[in-house]
Amino acid sequence: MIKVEIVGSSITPFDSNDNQKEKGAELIFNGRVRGTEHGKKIKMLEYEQYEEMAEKELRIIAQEAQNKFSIKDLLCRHRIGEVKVGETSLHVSIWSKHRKEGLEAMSFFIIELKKRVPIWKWAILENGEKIPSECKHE
Amino acid sequence: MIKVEIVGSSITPFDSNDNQKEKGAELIFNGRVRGTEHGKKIKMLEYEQYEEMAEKELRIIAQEAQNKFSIKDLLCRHRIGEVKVGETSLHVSIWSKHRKEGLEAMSFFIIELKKRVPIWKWAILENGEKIPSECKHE
Amino acid sequence: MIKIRLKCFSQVKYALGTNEIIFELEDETFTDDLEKLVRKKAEGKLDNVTLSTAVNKKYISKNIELVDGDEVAFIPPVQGG
Amino acid sequence: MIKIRLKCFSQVKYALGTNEIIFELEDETFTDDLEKLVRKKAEGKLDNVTLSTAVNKKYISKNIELVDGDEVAFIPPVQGG
Repeated sequence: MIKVEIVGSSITPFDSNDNQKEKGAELIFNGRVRGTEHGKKIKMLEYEQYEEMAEKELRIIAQEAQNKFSIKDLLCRHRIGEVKVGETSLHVSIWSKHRKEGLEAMSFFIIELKKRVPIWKWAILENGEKIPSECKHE
Repeated sequence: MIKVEIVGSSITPFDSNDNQKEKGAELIFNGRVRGTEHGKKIKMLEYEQYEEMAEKELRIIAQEAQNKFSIKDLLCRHRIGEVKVGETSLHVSIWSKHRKEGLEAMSFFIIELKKRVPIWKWAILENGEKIPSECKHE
Repeated sequence: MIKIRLKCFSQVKYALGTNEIIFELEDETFTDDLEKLVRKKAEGKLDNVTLSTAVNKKYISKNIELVDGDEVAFIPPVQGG
Repeated sequence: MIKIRLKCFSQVKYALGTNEIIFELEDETFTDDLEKLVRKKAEGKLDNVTLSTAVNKKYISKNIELVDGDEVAFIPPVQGG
């Protein structure tokens, strides 16, 4: 099963239960907002997406991961909008028979996500200013 | 922080909260008992340990993982005794700044665990018989 | 003439100061032509920014001719995760 | 004479039918000697089983001399996880 969702508020983790009794390995990744971006202290990040395209790209990558590593399920929630320091921006859960393919699929999925999914971070600085995260602000 | 525990009943997952706000990546592994062992249908597994040595080896490996991959925390609970099909036998939670070192540390930790930690599985078959899991039963 | 909707994100949005621009362009305008136009409009602010191209919400790797009604985005390095 | 406590796990336990055996051995008995003894006692049931050696709950990779009071385990392939 593949499920990808872009959500506008706190991410609820996926249910951690093996109903089929044959998916021996569950791997969960939670990516959280750290207190600094490129050395600058931040209050929060604001995630911007290219609507429809972001979810579509996520789904394409999830499908690629499933084909490549023969995992059973890949579930992903990515948050957009304002995300405070310490909160989860990305939650991925992968179910597979063995851990090896799960770890490889997780690595592949996140690397590709970071290359291709049209989502961007804006840093909200402690003084309230909002700048694109990579952009050196004059 | 390193924490390893061998537990005799259902595994409670570790708390999934970033109090320090600087550990951006949390990776969780749950290994569950599958319904078949070496092609035989089973009711449950019984995990046997070499008391004290199992926990000591787990701690050594966790320490190695921490030194090798500069992760922040490695928390591990391994269950012993009877574990029913679908239940978690191994729970590992790794916190790191970035996902890459977390994934590498998780892979390393589980590979070494499976090589070195003196824990064994006994298969409890559907007829109630109990045999060492790898042992071909005449 | 063709009408093209340009979607702006992240550094492109920051450089142009808007989410979206509607362009009226001559027939036989290609994606590369539009990119040049956008970079010029940004007055140097996108000079060091690599941009990928998406047409109608799909990455394209070639320089293609735009048709009336296309939605185009020049995508700065993405930052999901 | 030295007294050695042998701990038995998994296939060793299955082959010998017990958790633990106390051996009274001559001085200058080495781990390899004890392993031979254990394999003999198992009457062939451990012939295809690779065994690692732990003395006092620590893996050892050399053939060492046992001393009175040692706890020894011949560890079949482990199966944690």
